[in-house]
Amino acid sequence: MPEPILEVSGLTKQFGGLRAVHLDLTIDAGELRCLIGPNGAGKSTFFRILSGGMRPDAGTVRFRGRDITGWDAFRVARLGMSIKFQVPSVLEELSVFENLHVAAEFRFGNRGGRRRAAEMLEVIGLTERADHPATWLSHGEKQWLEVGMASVGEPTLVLLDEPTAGMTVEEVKKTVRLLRRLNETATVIVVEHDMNFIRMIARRVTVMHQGEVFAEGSMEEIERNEGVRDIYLGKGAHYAVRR
Amino acid sequence: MARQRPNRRDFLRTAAVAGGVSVFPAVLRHRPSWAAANTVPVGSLLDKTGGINIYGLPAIAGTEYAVAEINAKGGLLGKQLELIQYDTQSDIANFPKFAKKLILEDQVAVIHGGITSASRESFRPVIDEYKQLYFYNIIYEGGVCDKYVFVTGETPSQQMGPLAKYALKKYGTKAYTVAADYNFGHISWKWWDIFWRNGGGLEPVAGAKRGQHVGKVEFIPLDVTDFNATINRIQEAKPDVLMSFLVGGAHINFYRQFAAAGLKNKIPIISTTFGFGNEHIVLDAKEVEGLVACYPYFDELDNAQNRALKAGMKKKMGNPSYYIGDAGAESYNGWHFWAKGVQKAGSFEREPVTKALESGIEWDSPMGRVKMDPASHHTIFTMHLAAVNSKRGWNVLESFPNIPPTETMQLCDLIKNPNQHTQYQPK
Amino acid sequence: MSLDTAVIMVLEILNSITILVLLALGLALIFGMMRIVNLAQGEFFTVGAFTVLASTRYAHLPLWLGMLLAPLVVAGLGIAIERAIIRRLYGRPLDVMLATWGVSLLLIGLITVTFGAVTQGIPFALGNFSVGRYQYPEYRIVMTTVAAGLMLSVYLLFRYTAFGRRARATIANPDMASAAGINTPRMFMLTFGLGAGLAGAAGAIMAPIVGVVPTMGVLYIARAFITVVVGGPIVLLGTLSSASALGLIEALISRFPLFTIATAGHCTPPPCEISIGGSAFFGQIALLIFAILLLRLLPQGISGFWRQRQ
Amino acid sequence: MRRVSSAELLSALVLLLPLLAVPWAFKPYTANVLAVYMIYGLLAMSLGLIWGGAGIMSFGQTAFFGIGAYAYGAIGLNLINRTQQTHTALLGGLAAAALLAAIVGYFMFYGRISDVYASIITMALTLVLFAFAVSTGGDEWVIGVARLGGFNGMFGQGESSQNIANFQIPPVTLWLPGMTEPFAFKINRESAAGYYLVLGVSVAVYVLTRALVRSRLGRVAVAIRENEPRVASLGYDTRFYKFALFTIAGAIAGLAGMLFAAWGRFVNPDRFGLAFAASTVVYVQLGGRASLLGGFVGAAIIGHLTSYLAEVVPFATIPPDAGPWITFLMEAGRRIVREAPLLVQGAVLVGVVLVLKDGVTPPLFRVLARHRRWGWWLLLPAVLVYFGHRVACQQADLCVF
Repeated sequence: MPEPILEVSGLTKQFGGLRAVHLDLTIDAGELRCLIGPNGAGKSTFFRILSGGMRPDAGTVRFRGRDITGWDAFRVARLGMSIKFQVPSVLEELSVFENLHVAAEFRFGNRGGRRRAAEMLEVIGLTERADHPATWLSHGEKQWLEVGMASVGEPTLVLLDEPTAGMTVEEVKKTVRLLRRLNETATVIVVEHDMNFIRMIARRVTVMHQGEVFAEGSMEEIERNEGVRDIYLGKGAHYAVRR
Repeated sequence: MARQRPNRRDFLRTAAVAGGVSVFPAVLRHRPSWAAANTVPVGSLLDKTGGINIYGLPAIAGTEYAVAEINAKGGLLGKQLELIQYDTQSDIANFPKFAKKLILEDQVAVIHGGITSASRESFRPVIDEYKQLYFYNIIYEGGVCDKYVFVTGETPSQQMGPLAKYALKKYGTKAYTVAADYNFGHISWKWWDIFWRNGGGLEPVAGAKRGQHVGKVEFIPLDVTDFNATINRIQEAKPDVLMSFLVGGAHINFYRQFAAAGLKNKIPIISTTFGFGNEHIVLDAKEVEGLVACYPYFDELDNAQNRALKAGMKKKMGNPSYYIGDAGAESYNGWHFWAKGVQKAGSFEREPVTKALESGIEWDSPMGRVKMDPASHHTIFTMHLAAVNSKRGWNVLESFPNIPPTETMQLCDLIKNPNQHTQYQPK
Repeated sequence: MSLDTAVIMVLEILNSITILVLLALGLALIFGMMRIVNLAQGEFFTVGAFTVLASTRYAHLPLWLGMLLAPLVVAGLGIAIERAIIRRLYGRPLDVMLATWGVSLLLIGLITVTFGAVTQGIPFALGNFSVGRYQYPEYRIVMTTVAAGLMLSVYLLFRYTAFGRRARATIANPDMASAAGINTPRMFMLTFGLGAGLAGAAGAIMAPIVGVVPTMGVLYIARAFITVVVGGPIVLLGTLSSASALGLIEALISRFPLFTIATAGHCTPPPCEISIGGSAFFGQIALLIFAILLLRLLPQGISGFWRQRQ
Repeated sequence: MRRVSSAELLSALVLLLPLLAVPWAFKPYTANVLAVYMIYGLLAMSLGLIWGGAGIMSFGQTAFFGIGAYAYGAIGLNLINRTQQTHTALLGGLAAAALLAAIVGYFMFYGRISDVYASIITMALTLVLFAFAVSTGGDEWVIGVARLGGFNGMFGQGESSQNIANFQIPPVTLWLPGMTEPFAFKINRESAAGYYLVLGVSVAVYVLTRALVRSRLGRVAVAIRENEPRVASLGYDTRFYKFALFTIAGAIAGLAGMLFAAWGRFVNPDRFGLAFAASTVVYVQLGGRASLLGGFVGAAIIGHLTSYLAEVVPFATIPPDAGPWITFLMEAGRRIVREAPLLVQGAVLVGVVLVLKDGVTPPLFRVLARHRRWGWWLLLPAVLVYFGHRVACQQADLCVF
């Protein structure tokens, strides 16, 4: 019986009169969970609260058995949670290698960090671009670099916000391989719009709507769910079609 | 100093510890360049730019005029003066820097200049270190007693004696004091306290009324521009007379705000600094008319030397209403004092010139008769008490010949004790 | 404290507040709307004062005309600077700060080249009135009235005119506003001009009581910034509340000594002690320290704190 | 570990050899002035470290410079006659500057005050200190025998001596075991020890700071400059890194301040003033904040320029018979030159922001790196010949030209 690694209960965030997030959620260790929902469903806000970038108005977040509600981002990260932001936020002026080095150095020190960074370069396939400033990378390459940065510190939980946005089909396939590999050692939560991608990776899917958990289940169950189709798939079908 | 080095090991340790070479051979030659040439370099350090240039520009004009005049009359000892000026930009850090440049690089025969006491004190150590002849040509708080320094500006007792006597006779015994918050203001206040309580002298003056202070003396930083609270405190204290040691551009506002509060005709002002920065020209006559000050020089003085100076300066500046002012006249006098010393000594070297000046040089300047006091290196003036008139000028009320800088003279004797490089303050 | 002293005290506080409001209003507008720090604001103030000086002394215009002219001249200058320099730097707040600082130094230099570094005065005619033992200049009351008038006009401008509506839309969301057809670069330019004009007006009004000198802006700029930063994001409310709080502190500490510390110097007359409070210097220090403490407690400023509470 | 590249070695030689030769090659005034440029350069480098390094623009770096100078002066004046050394004063000055920086840094970064707010707070800090220092002219402002002296600057009080030099802030005086006479900070006809001390400290601090920038602290700081939330999400307590870097920069500024106090043997409130704060920013901006050397380059260029302008300000008078247009033009030209230091600083600030974002040092260095062969074969020999000749001429009268 797997342990729950993340328990969210009664988590609430209001913006003015609008309730952006109001949910309960449990993630088990080792899961690869997909979080979907239409625009404005509160997924990114939820991530920002989890990772310590934003304080909730009410509710608690427990991670690895500890109450981390309202913690600073760096403390959450030290406990083993890492995040890839929705907008690529690599360190533009630093080289690709330095980006990974900074990310790894925290856990493994200078020497160890160098070794891990070099290994990660292989994994994300950017070895040849190691000395280029991150700002020279293509959009897809930046996404991989970010996934690399999020996972090089050997976290126990990785949050990925739209890791395939703007990628070609080939690139998406490579990302799937990356995620599978990442999931061998860490629990992963992915927010995505791309249904093909989700079908490729997902075991369990949670649908968010207006800040709340609307449905939860396997991909087949979700696709069969009438309500989900109404709020999301119907409207979001063009995503699937377009790709 | 290329001292005998104890041994090689010691030297290496010293050098290593000190992070460099700590001894430096005295190979650099020191030979005044004017020993052979036809010109003699002389130096001047004045603020041509920045906030202090209201005093610097008149002093520069006086300096240039005096040097040109000396050169036009054939120079000194057959040599023309080569005036080297650096603009100290109202930044005190520039004074020691350019003083070093004048001494080490230009090897000047004399340095004139310095305006604020702060600037003078910043480079007086340089003067002393290199034993350089130096003239300080401006009103200041008194007490400098330095073998290498000559002062041609007036000091507190020269101004405060006449002012205190006049105010006690004319206005009353209760005084309130406002002063600029730096050493000039603080030391002036100390002297003023003595002069005022003694009725116009360093010792109690027989038969004179004794002054007293009301309220607490107020020291005002140089950048303060709003005097509302100060003016209200003055009103609370109800003095018979207000003594002002205010200095600089920002403080000019005091007089205007004082007049705006309707106090000009209620509380008369006396000052040792007003007019010196041409305050009476900046302000409107109706704001300060009747204010009384005491200086050795006013453009209004009527004598042959002053008429010549005024005509010459107006021509040089290309301005028929040019106002020379105390600062300009004292710079002019400073250069002429030095020239007379050089002529008497027959040399540009410091020691003979100092000796010549210590013989008590005396001459008729545009200010009237002035004399160098041998023991204190300060100047004995004819002082003039004057009130601001309605035409942005002065009416001379009374003149006092032969006024000595008593406070400095009583403490400083550079003939008897030549190794002094200090500044005395009232006890 | 007798009644007349109390009245004078209140007038002194009012005077401190007035000066802070005059200094900060234009700056707050620019900072609040454009999120840029304009370090040349002090020189806009100076140019305003010099406009009055030039128009009365050299062009022999009446004083009131010079004072009306000043905001227009400075607004024009502000617009020119916005177009020439600041426009190229939007999105780079630190660079705007540096560039405007450079503009500030250039303006000081150019004014000095034109008018000289000498302090000049603008005489004025108004009289004074008596409060018990005291006499107080009427002009300071005029200043307070004008400051209140300027605040009210800015309020009306933003509340009731088309310009105000567009400006508020631009503050709220520049992208949305430009999508809705508002010419946002033009709004920024006009706002900058307006903020500059307000500084020019302040300089013109204060010119008669302070000496007019090229470096006069430098004396005030720090206080203006502190007022704006403490005030926070809501322009008028923030400026008024922070000017009131800071002006009160400044006037009170300037007047009343709090306590003394004995030291080992040689003083005339003895004893040697440092009196904390009771001078203009401690008034300014108290203002700055109070501002820093307040910012530590309310990083968003006073009005930001109120906005959060709502 | 990276090896020192050929271009780096070349620039080090081209810079250091002349600097080492200066006291032998020129009159002492040159060494005096260069020492000040290096002191200002150290200050500018400390600003470059936090501005270029972590993106924190501190307007008030001069506050730490001034505090270092004042603390050194106060302790030195009190102890020099008793202990004949200034070791305590040096440690005290450094500690005071670092402590102030630590307090301000803690306050700002742990209070989440950043960007322009941090700039304004540091500016307010230096202005508070300026207002404070200016107002301490009274007799009551005294620490032991050290009078704060207000606008005049710090001096000592006492009855013991008739010589002003004894009331002045003492020069750096080091007396270590094994030395027969103390090391004294002097730059005059007899000794250039002070110059070599400043040079040595500058080089040492530069080397250490360079190592710091390449350490974890430096790397994380740069990362913070690029994207602070991202760095926090990697597990770094960004507040601490900013705090640490700010404190170190404050200590370096304090060190520069102590050297300044020892150089001029005085310190006054102008060191806290807005004008000095402005010129520090101008140094970094002109020299380039991406390079640690930038501060030194900027300080030397601006220092030399203002000094040059102060010296060549045309003191010449306008001939009275000149026509009105000639008079007008001459007068205008004279006034513009007179205000040139201010105009130059303003123009540099605006110009660099708009046109030359990286300052002058990185492009210079790029040129040198690209043409390093020319550097080795032409520039270096030229420098050697020129300075060799200067030394021979100055020391032994062997002047060829």
